[in-house]
Amino acid sequence: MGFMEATLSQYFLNCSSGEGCEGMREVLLNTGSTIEEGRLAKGGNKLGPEYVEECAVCEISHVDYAELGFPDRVRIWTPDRKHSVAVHARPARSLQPGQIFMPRAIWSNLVVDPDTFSTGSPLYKGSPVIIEPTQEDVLSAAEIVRRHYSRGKR
Amino acid sequence: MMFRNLVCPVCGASCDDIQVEMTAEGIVAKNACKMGNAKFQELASPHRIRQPLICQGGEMLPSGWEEALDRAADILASSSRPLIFIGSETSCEAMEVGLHLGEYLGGVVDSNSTVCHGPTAMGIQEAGRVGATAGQSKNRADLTVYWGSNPLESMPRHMSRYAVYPRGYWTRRGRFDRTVITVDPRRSLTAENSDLHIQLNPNTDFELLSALLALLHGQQPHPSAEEVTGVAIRQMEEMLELMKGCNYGVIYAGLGMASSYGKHRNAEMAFHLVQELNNHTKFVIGALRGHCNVAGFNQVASYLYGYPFGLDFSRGYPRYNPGEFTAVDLLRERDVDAALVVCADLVSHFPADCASYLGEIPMICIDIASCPTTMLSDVVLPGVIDAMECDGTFYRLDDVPIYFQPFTASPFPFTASNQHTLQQLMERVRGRKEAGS
Amino acid sequence: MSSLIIKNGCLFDPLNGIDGEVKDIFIRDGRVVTDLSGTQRRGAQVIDAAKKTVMPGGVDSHSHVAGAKVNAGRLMRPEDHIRTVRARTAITHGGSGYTIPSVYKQGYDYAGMGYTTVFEAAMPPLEARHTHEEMGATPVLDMGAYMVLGNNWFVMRYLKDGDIDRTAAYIAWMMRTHKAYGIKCVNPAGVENWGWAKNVNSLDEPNIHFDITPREVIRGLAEANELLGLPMSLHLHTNNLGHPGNWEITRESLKITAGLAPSSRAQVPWAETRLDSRRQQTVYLAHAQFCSFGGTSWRDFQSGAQGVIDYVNSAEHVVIDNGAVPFGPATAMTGDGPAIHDLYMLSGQKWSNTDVELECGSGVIPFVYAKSSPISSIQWAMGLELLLRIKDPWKTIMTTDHPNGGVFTEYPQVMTWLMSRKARDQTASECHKWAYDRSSLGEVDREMDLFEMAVLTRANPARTIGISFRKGHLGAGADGDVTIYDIDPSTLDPAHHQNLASALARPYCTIKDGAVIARRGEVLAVPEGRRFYCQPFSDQEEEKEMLSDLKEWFKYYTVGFANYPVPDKYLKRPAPIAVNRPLEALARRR
Amino acid sequence: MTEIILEVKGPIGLTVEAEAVCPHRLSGLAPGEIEAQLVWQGPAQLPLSDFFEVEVREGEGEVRIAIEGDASRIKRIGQGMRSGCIEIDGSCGMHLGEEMEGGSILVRGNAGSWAGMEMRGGLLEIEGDAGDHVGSAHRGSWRGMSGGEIRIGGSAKSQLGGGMIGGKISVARDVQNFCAIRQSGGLILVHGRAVRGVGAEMTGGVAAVLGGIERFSPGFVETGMEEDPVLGGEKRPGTFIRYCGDYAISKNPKGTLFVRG
Repeated sequence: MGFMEATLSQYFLNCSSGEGCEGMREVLLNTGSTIEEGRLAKGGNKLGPEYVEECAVCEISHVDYAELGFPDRVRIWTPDRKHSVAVHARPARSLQPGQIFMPRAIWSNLVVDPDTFSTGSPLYKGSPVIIEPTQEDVLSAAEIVRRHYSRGKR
Repeated sequence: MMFRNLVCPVCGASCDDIQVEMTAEGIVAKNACKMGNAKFQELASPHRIRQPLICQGGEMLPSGWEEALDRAADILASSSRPLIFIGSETSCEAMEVGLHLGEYLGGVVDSNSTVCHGPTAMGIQEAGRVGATAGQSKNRADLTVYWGSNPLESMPRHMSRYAVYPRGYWTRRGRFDRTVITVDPRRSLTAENSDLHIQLNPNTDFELLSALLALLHGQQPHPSAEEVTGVAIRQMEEMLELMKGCNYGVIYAGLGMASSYGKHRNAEMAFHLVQELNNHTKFVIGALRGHCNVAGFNQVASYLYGYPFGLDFSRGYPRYNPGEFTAVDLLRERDVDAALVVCADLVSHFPADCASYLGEIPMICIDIASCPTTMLSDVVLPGVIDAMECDGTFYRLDDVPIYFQPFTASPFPFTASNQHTLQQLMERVRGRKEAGS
Repeated sequence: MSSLIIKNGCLFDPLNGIDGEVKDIFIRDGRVVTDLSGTQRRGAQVIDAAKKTVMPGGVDSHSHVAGAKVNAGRLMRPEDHIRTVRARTAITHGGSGYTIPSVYKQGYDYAGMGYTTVFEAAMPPLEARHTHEEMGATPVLDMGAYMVLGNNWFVMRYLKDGDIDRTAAYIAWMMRTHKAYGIKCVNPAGVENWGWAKNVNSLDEPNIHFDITPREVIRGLAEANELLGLPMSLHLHTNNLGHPGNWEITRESLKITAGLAPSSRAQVPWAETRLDSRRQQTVYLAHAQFCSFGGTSWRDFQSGAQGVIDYVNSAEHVVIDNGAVPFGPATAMTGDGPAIHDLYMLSGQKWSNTDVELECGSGVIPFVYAKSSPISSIQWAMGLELLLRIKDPWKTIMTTDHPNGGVFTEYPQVMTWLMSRKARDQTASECHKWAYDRSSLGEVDREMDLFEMAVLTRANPARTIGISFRKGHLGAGADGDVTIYDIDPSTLDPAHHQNLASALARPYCTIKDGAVIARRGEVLAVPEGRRFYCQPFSDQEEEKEMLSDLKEWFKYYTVGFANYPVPDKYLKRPAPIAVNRPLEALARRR
Repeated sequence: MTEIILEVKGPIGLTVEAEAVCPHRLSGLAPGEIEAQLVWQGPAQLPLSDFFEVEVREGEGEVRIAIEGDASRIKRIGQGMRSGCIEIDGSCGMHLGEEMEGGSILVRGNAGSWAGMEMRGGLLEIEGDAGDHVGSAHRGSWRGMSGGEIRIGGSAKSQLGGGMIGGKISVARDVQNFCAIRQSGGLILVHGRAVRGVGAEMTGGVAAVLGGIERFSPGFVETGMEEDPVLGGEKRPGTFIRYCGDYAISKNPKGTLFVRG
């Protein structure tokens, strides 16, 4: 059972300023479908390289992107630092500072908060996360499964 | 050969005007959008799962149908509390069998609906919902509000078939007869194509809706509402005037409302707002449902057992309590011991703690293409594509049932449909249970 | 080949004029027969019904049990489901729900109570597939559904032009297409206005755009109904439903079909009855209680049943069902969207609504009829007043308009009130005093007998909707559907009303198609129910022209013409009724 | 007093539902009969002794149940409780004291969601933290807790007191979201802070948040200041602002919300 952590409300409420320590920012993660993600998923192409290019992506507001130092890739962390994922970074005009967007796919879901507030539905929209620039490679969906999810089996 | 009036098995629009031509070069699907087209191509795609797979020594190996079914039945029959998760791109007929299987085993049956518009359904349970079939907005609506939804990317034909562009009976000039408002923290493609974009702060839908309702009830909202939502009171008033002043208004709510912080309380407030607007003009609200039959599970589960999703059968009668009997919570809390996943890629679409628990328990999946979930399964049964290879029923985004017919048959000699696969599995599970008791 | 003999029971079979005679009933292969051969007798199952009451299986001619709005109610009311559950058994499924039970529970509950035939009172054409799916999933019961047509664009358009033939052609096609049983007319002309959040309030007020009045719709649909010769008459839910003072518009609405000749041309074999088992009426008024409000506001609210009762007593073309209010939780659900909006304004409860493009609409709202409420108490009195003071039982049917006035599982209680003055007085003493003060119920001494109950719950619902060719009686050829109650008519004392209510609630056994399916409420078998629907045919030329109009206007739908019909596969056990077979299609009237 | 000591045997796999663990259900039973009481684990009904060591100390009068060990995967303890008392040494699972009518429950650790749902009487005390929906109405219902008292020593999550019509809830520390949602009667007292949605859809009753609200519900209107108001029978020192709401749900709401000025 996950109990309220003292800092939790702070994530929800105070992230719009995009504050954080050097090179690392607390932001709100918005996930959603994109037409290309849809096209690839419906076409059964989830294990191919095109899917990685389209979905292992984080869109960042111009302001935050500049302050992060125009990174090629970023690593997104859950607030408790339990899970993280490296994805391609892209600046986007559609976003306000303090918000990031990732297509709904295995990369984004790795860092979505699993608490459902007793609704059954996790925070796919507005999940608090931490973002930092990274040099690490972006993994494919299959590599994510092998590295993160195969502990119990295989 | 040309097939007409086909139903697209992808998003909640459940378009029923698809034309398919099978040519020597391949499949041409007319009227379908990008996503729909991709799915129609799936019929002949190289990554289609064409035979059952069984995990042996850490590797997925091809197996015979009987062997795979036996293994799947063993897993289910020996489990104490299985989770049966039914995706929403399969038929109501398959869902019914899945529910029966869950009831028989005393397990839990859930569907995509939980993680999709589950909170919207919960909002309906708190407030009720004033809605209409999509043709009402097509023929009458002069105001369309996309709230937390981005149909241009998630439901590409929504605007042209139902809500914005069609020339309806009282909306003969199509787009020119309508005002479009988008409420979204992101300046999405849909927002760019709207007359008014209310760019609220993320996770503030509840406050914005409450403020609109307070204004509608003649009270100025608490002054903090402006800062919290990032929307000026003046802009709220402008929006409310548009809503009160239209002849027929419709809100199409997306996951931006249902999935963000506030969840079902957001939906509940939106339903209240629409109810109260009906004292001023005609107003309705509907959800933009992500999959062609995500509404179907809500309907089938409600009429068969009384609840729209997240049904627990451990006591022989259905029980319902999101947060307790819903898939994400059960997996996060490690409260099931086997999983049957039908046409849904849970490993990709659930948070990490849930996905990794699926890697620890025995899992069976039915799917048409390889994906992270098939990679972690113990048994993979090939899926049949509804509306292309078999007939059945979908419930569209507005809960209108659509009967679909195939233009080709199941490519497998061993099963005619996902319904058929589940029936065979059910028989085998029953055989084991009855032999054991 | 199975045979069943029910021996020595006291039979109440009104359509055969049998009032409590001790008689044996023989059923062979699911149908009633006059006798069995020696061999058949030897192989027959025998039920000893000595000192028991035997009636045909119950027939519910108006209930909301299947389809989009019923399910909207289920979906929106988990609080209705949590504490009322039914666990699965080796042969039955589990279920939940009190006022809006899930379909399995619903089927078992009806069967356990002695009912074998139930008709869904409102099926929107566009959502007919949904209604059929739910009926298909309902165990045991033989069912059918009435199609909602009172605000249908095509109907309103043709009727505005005065074109009854084309209206009939459209209806015939629609009934075949959607596998509907009868025609339901809900708040004629008003629900279309609800598309703009408005209503109509008088019989002669034309609605927006279509410019047609409720009077024109009622008259037109009734004429088309008789022109086609449907087994059932027009089923009417009047305008202004649920408004104080609406009894007057109800009376005026009933007058509209006076003078029309009932004509039923169903091509079916008729089981033998002593009385004429064909319907006599040209209008069947739904849930009269909700249409008989007196007063001018909730403050001076009173029963307005007198005006309706007087009219029905004087008229030969009307049958009503009452829509009784047995107190307790209910879920109001109706095709009358604006009526439910009015309830929302009154109660502030959670409220759902669905308008259906080009056709109709519906609303759903939770409701509680409390004994402490003056209005609820008057409604309780009115529901009984209507049945007790309309003299001829063949003009009345007992319902609760499930789940609007109350739940169908309260039928035994309603029957008890009808049969026992003491039971009524007892309840009147527990509820608000307006029940007797503002209705005439307190002055009524009539206590209905078992024969009359059999009229109100079997014979007359079956006759009114034209299913009496096989249901609602036990003449030779009828379906072998029988209810045996643990009631000895010779010792029945209506003053002991609690015993009576429990005997009616849990019959000794329920028999369907000659097989015992329930005993004292426990379900013993779950046969697949039949689906009754009509296949009327109209003039082929008219139909052709109608279809070209239809296709032209189909562009306003969001479902393609090809995907509009209900496919055969939704009916597991279809029982179509041909009306005007194609070769004998109607001659043009003019 | 009869004491029944239930010691949790060890780690529990699938969660257990144990409404049998309730004084009036165990009252008068011999130790063997208590051990044989059935609890649910998934669809299986298993004897209590599969999960607990049972010790009974016979006495007169009311029954006291003491639970020792980690009961955080055990649900429905004290459901429908009428009398007697339950003391839980550690934490417990969901639905603790749901629909309780009388008696008292004390949890020294944390309690899962739905504690005291639709409670009608008695005392429910949680020394640690509580989950969602404490003292609230069932899904879809607008009538939550109607009587009795809930005291939380730590923090509570969301929807605390949803649909509350009577009784009292106090929280020593913080609450998350939608505390006092749809409250129509009774008193909710939060000594710490609340995040959001306090008093949403409130039509009556009193809610007070002494530590401040991070995000105010827009439908509340200031109606005055009060010095040292008496809330829950106790004087609360300081200047408080009184609000009326929720105007989002009604034109004429009667809900009162106190926030320290």
